[in-house]
Amino acid sequence: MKFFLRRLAFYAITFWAAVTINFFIPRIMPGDPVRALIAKNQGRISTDAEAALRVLFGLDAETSLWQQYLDYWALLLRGELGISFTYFPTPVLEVIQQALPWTVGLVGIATIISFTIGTLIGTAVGWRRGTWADSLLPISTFFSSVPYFWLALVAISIFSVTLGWFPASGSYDRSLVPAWSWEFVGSVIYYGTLPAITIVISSIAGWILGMRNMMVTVSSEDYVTVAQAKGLSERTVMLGYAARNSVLPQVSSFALSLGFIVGGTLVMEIVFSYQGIGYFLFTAVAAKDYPLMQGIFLVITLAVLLANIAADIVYGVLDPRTRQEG
Amino acid sequence: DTGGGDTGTKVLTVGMPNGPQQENQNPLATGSASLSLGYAFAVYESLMQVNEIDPTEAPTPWLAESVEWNADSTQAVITAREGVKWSDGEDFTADDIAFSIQLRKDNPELNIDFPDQYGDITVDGNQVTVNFTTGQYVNQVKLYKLLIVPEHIWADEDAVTFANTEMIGTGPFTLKTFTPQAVTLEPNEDYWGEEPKVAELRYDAFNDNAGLTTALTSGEAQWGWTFIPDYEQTFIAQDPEHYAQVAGGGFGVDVLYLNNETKPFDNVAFRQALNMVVDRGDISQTAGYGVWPEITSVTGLPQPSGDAFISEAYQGEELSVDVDGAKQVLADAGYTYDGDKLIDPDGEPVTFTLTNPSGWTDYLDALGIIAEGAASLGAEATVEPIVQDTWFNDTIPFGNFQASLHWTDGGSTPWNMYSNIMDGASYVPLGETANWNFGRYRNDEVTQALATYKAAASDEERQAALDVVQERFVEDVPGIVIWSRPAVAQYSTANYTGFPTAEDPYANPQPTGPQAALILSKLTPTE
Amino acid sequence: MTLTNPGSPQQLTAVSDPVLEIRNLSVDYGYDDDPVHVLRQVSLTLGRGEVLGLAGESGCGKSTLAYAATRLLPPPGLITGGEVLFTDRSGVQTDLLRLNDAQLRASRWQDLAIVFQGAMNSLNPVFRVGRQIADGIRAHRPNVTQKEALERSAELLELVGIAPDRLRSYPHQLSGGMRQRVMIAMALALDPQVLIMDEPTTALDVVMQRQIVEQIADLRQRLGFSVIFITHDVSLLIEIADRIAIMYAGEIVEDAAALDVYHRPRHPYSSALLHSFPPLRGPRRELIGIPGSPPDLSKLGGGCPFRDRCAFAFDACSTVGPELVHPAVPGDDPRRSVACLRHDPAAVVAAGEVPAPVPAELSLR
Amino acid sequence: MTIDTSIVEETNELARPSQAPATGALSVASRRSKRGGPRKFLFLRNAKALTGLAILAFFLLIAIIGPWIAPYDPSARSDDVLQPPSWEHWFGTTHLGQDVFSQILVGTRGVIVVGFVAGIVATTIGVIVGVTAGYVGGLGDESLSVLANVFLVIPQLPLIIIIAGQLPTVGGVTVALVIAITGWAWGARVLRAQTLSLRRRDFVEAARANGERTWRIITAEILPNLTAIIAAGFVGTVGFAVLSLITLSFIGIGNTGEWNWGTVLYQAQSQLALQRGAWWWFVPAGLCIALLGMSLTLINFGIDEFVNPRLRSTGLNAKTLRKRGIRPRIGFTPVVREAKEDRA
Amino acid sequence: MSNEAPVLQAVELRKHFKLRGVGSRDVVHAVDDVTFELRRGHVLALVGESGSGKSTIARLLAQLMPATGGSLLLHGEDATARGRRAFRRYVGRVQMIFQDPFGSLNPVHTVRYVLTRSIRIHRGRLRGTELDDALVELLERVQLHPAERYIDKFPHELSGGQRQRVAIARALAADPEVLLADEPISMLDVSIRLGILNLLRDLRDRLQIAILYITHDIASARYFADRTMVMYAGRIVESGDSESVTQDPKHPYTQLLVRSAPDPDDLEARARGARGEAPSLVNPPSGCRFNPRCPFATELCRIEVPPLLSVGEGREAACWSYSDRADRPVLEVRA
Ligand SMILES: Nc1ncnc2c1ncn2[C@@H]1O[C@H](COP(=O)(O)OP(=O)(O)OP(=O)(O)O)[C@@H](O)[C@H]1O
Ligand SMILES: Nc1ncnc2c1ncn2[C@@H]1O[C@H](COP(=O)(O)OP(=O)(O)OP(=O)(O)O)[C@@H](O)[C@H]1O
Ligand SMILES: [Mg+2]
Ligand SMILES: [Mg+2]
Ligand code: NI
Repeated sequence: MKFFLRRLAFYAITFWAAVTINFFIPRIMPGDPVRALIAKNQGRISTDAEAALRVLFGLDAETSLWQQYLDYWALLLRGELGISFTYFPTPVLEVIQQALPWTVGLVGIATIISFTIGTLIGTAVGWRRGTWADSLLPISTFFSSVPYFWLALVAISIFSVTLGWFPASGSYDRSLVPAWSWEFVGSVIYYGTLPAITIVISSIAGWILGMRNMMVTVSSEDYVTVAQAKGLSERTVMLGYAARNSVLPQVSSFALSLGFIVGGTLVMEIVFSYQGIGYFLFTAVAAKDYPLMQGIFLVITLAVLLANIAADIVYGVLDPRTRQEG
Repeated sequence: DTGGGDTGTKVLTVGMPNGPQQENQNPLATGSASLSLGYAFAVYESLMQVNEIDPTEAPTPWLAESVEWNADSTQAVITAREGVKWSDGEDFTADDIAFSIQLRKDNPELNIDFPDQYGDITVDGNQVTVNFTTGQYVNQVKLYKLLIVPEHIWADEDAVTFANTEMIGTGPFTLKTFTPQAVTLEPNEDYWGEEPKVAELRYDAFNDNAGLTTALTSGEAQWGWTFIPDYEQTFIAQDPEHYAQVAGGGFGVDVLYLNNETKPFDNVAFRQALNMVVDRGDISQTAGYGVWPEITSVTGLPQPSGDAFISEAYQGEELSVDVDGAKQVLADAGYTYDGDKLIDPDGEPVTFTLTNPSGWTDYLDALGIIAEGAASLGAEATVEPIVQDTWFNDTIPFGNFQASLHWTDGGSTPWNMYSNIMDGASYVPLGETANWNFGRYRNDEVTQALATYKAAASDEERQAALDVVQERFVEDVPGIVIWSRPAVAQYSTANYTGFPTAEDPYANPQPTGPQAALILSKLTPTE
Repeated sequence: MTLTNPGSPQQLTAVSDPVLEIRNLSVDYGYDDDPVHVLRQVSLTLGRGEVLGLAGESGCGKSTLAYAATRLLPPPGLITGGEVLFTDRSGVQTDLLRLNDAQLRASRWQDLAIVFQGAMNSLNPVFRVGRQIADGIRAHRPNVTQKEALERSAELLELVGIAPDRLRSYPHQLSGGMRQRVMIAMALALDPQVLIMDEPTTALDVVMQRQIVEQIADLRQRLGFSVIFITHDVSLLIEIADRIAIMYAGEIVEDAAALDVYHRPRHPYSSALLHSFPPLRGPRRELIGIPGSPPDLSKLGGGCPFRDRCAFAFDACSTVGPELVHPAVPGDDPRRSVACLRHDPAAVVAAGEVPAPVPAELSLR
Repeated sequence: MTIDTSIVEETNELARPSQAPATGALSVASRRSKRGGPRKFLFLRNAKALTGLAILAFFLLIAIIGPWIAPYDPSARSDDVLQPPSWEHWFGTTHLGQDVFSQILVGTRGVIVVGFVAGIVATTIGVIVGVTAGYVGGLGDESLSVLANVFLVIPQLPLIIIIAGQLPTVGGVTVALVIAITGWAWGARVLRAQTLSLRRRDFVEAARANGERTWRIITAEILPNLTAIIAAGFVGTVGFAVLSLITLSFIGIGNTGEWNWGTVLYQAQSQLALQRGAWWWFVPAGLCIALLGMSLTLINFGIDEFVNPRLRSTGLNAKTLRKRGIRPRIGFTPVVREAKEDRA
Repeated sequence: MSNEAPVLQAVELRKHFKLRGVGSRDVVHAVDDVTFELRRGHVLALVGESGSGKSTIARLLAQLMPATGGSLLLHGEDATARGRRAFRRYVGRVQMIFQDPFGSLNPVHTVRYVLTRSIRIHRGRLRGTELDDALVELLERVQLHPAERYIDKFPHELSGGQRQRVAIARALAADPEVLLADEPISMLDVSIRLGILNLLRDLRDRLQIAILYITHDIASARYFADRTMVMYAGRIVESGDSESVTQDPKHPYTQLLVRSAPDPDDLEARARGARGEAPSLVNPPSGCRFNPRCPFATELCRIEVPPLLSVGEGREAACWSYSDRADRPVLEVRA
């Protein structure tokens, strides 16, 4: 119980810190959403519009930073995140609501696939080290070392443009209207395949490596040798003993890596014209759309925190030692 | 291969590189999906159609039968078209026009075109009288382009935040479905004009130019606008029979602002000399891939839109690269050489930096070519890409630069261009926030002439003022215009034809503007 | 229920029927072309029902011998030669080193179980101990249900004096002594004929060690398995083992009945080892220990590996490698053997060196 | 507190290898010593680490001499516009006729500088925070760990983008600092766990019992034992920084005026190199990054194996093992009866 | 035995460890009310099972951790060091040797570094030959000769015994009056152990150092120590001269301990049927802490903590059976 309270306190602190960082960074740095908007339209919005836009975005009033901070918290506690500049007058929450499922869906699934396959391969490679399987490592490292966007662009150029196997952009066939129909779901899967594959390819190496190293370490634990000495089947020893224990650190790094993953999805969404939260964050940064930027960052942080909580729980289930004190 | 009068069966897809959208179709709020993707212009219409390519052409009446201006352009009388219905069946009236303009007057947030300039707005039968607090000769077109919304829907809404998911308009299309990635429109059955022949219109959102380019080149999108490097190879060559890229007209140009108050550009001779060695053809071809047309007239006016405004004295006078001539100018002004190095009359070597935001590749490439020109004079120019925010907030308004590329407002006359570059009315000292005239050019004659142009009651008076401005522009070189920046669009005629072409430039070819209604009405299906 | 009084020749004969014979076992560490030869042609026989003690200083290869015999050496261990013959109750002999994986797996735990040094590390921390005992049973008796296996596990725990409700405990919830006992219970699950125990009590304090040792003696009495008991603690070995093999630098240097080793050591190393721990009772004697340190196994030349530390070394020791022979002390138990040139004049002569007599310290009666 | 329990296991994991250099290396070292190599260079015997170091050294060299050996000025235009690789232009040219090969050569420095500056700064912060937290314990530890964990949980790339997107000037070093500021936490956490386990080790207690000052215990007793982990953290951060820099450059945040591989890719992408078939403009920079990344990973493999002897490869490569009929496995020691030449 | 004044005295020393966790009021009673003294040229052995608090006592004496209660007297004066200088002065007189010679030497430093540091700390800035001489002298003192062979070696290049000698040399560099040896031989090989014990004995005799020898091997206590003190669960249960404590233990726990130790010379007299485990120190049993395992325990043992009672010349045992209380338990004389 105490353990959970401590964790909870930690999450609360992290949340507060994230909100605060999130609030101050854009404000202590230069940048102006109106000018950014004008820049984006290079000549197509007349400069006369500047004043109007300032009023529109509510940037005409002067309030102290501290007051803004308090207002921001007040807004947050009411569950509001303000109104986006770029998508004025859409509330930030709505933008996020619309974008989040796509990111979570695609990236979540890709990550889980990557984690699962990577962990399985890592298990096999770690178990059979000193064989040909070891040569998988440099190959997978190569793919994890190339920048993701590079991999994705090359993949698009080969599989979409040249071979035409997959669509080059979008998250579903644009002629369809989202609905729970086979057609639409199929289209979502079809459009998501290439992005998912590229994500898996570029992130799998980490899981393979981590798992492989843990397997090697755990395999030399006495209890694995004891399991062999007991004459258990190879499968039982490999999965039940070695992999079962090796996977524990993977679980905690899985949660921590979510931050990375969400960061990575941003690039994916840009490259594949995928509708998702990363792209909106990117747009928001470029457009100095503070409310949107903060809202998204907050949601991402929150998601990572939740994932960490989940990982804590999973870890607790997997490892009886954490439950020690009850 | 133009089809007859039948309605087509295929979807016409417009592509935009603005990313996924939010369901917000407010045609008045910057940032709404309908403005961002442009389908507001297929659903809502403007008062008059203006052909930006030929500003001399009289505007075509659209929702207004006519717009009459008084002599000093402070009052416009708009006559509403009869027999137009909103797509929900209600009649369109002059009240709607007055309401729509009043909305802008009442909500400064939405008043992008005439901030603080509206006077009284009154309705009399089918006529609306709009008064302005200042003369609007150069802004007439802005009034023509205002989108009109139905009073019976909007009266009860907060126009600023109204999401307008139903979209009741007068235009040729009505909203069918909205998804963040794509918006589909279908023809408006009760359209007042000729019923559009496009079976379905779809606006697709792509996350960036690369995505849109891929879509345009593959034919997935058939109409749109994005800067395609080497468009002839990358785009047109993919389907030369149907693919086309056309440029509209207008008066928008990109200009290299020279800081007239600091070295080396405080010396008019050096400004002139640099102007003589800038290879605009190379810039247009290399940095702009020929998308941005070369400026040839010494007056800096883009052609053909500017043809009618070039003063007598400069008719036919063309810019050309003349290194020797430039060196002569410099020599006459007391510049000397130390080896290859140009030394100014004060005895210092001439060096300067060319500044623009990093990431603005075409500008930076152009700066590179300008730097080469400077080098041919013996002046050492370095290109310095900086952060966009800095450029916006610090560099440009305060004049913290020696030379920097910037655009000018388009407008419907050359006034905006010249005013943006050299209007003494916009002059503020270095270190204070300038709104235009970033180069700090000051000449009372020019300031006066520009003011005269705006307020003049006759064309002759205006041309006379313009002559003065042009002369100073040519002689003093307050800035160096590098290319014009017309509205450009790519389209494919595989499914529908009738887009503006180079031969028949009847409208700005882009889908995102009030002209969309006009273009859509002209499209016919192939086969 | 006392320990059998070990060490008398009569008893040795009674257990002479071998259950495990290790012959010329050689083990290298390292797969490259420069391995360490950790065991060099080691032979050892374990009689049925016998407790064989294996002693020697740290790093001399005791564990290596035990694990090699069961093929449980971790990489880069490599068995480069020898045989490990196991004779089951019906007298059938198999060479464990020639079995394929499936056969070996089937034979493990049934014929030969092993208790590792550290009990904490030998139990999988994430499974309940009951499950860990049961899965060994079920791996070999496929038609035993999980429930039956758990019942059997409960029995086993009772056997080693732990309440059966501990089945549901995780290893970290047990004390060190309990874990070690769980390990022993687990090893006994399939009624193995040979139990190898690698320093089963080193981590425990004396009282707990005493309890465990008693337990083992008691169980052996009841179940009749043979034990190879590895420890540094010679005094402990003398107490519980029937026979003791002393190892030094990858070789067995002396192999004799426990009390023979204690009272009548024949190898200078055994003798020194027995004189380097202080007695708890009896006269306080001055102890000298063994000077020097054990040789580096990767740099062994020919000759006797103990020669540098040996008080009785003579010329031949640096050239002739001693083999296990019957000690040159008349009247010794015929089964005992020793690898010392003092006891093997024949080999010395054969190598062209001058033999030396057996000193008085090594010929006690 | 700390993020604990979820890490308890990890801490143990980390604690274990720490013993390795102390005791585990013993057998190895004594074995190896006859070949003359002192323990310090053991790390270099690792083939992976050696390969990685060689590649890294190559890039370092290029970073230093790149601008001098570049055949062209990377920004200079020429008339060979968008040419495929040829003898004049090994990696072809750009839309302005610039030499891609020169751009890559000149751009190496930017990448390396950012990587190393970020690595050094992040490692320094990580060492200070991690070691202090681990050694001091108590409230100081709690707050420092919370700080590190906050930075760990907050998504990094978005944070970098947000910060970098707001900075007034984004030179390479600024980017490096931003990356360092957001990226030190992982190293700090690992170091803290490690310090915690070192702190309980006898030699630290012994130094204390001998009257050593605290700063001396930290710098002379604890830090040297963390070298491998610090090095691993450093190498990891360098890799992360390089990838971040490239990604930032690619999405147009950061200074595109400074040549580095990211700006080369940015240019290539904004000029639609791939669509125009100009693969030579796009591919080399990507491969260089991959190669550099791989070299860093290989070095880290080496460090890992150094720190945790269990990860050390079992000797020869797979092929030779197969030839000898050895299949290294847990629980089934291979039996190889070869000609017993040297036994007798 | 001489009657010199004690060098270092522990008076009612007590150490309770707070359990981890905010707000937890549970403590580990690691050491309770321990009183003893160390004398010049004498060895005091501290024996007891694992976890009984032996190391804690050593650390308390070395002032590596603050005591919860009680006091430390050095030559009869309060020795509690406040501040760095006092601590340095203290460690110059009281030095500690750790159990694990593999762990107590930093693998990254050479012997020279280790010893130089110690000399610098305790003897000031020696330089050049002076320093070299001091180093050689130290190594000779622990019988590592020739010194040159060892001086530049790293710990991993030394055997366990050699390392422990270096650790001892480091302690000797301070010329201490008291040496706290916390299981100095338990991690060493049987054959090396004796060397270290003999070395310590030699130091005791030559330098007249007072030594606290901690071990769980009661036989080595008999061999090496003048006096032996037995601990059980944080308390001293018996003390006396080594020979009598090992040969004629008075406290039931000492008896169990002695009988449990393997002894090939006396195979018959082994303890039988010992059961139970050391008690939890968080909630130690009330009364005599050994009472749950003691076959003779009575109600009295369960309620009142037995004081140390004199049971012979210079001998004490904390067992009620040696009191003259009426309800005292009766120890059966062993067969
Ligand atoms: N992986 C390895 N590589 C090289 N040498 C090894 C390896 N593992 C063990 N050795 C060496 O093999 C020898 C025998 O080790 P082994 O563990 O069998 O000794 P032991 O007698 O059981 O020692 P202890 O009493 O300490 O358990 C030692 O010298 C050791 O250094
Ligand atoms: N830092 C600490 N925090 C909490 N409890 C501790 C701490 N150090 C020791 N203890 C506890 O105090 C008790 C005594 O420990 P100590 O190390 O003194 O025993 P010991 O007699 O030296 O044992 P061993 O023979 O195993 O070395 C043990 O129960 C131990 O768990
Ligand atoms: Mg062993
Ligand atoms: Mg201790
Ligand atoms: Ni050999």
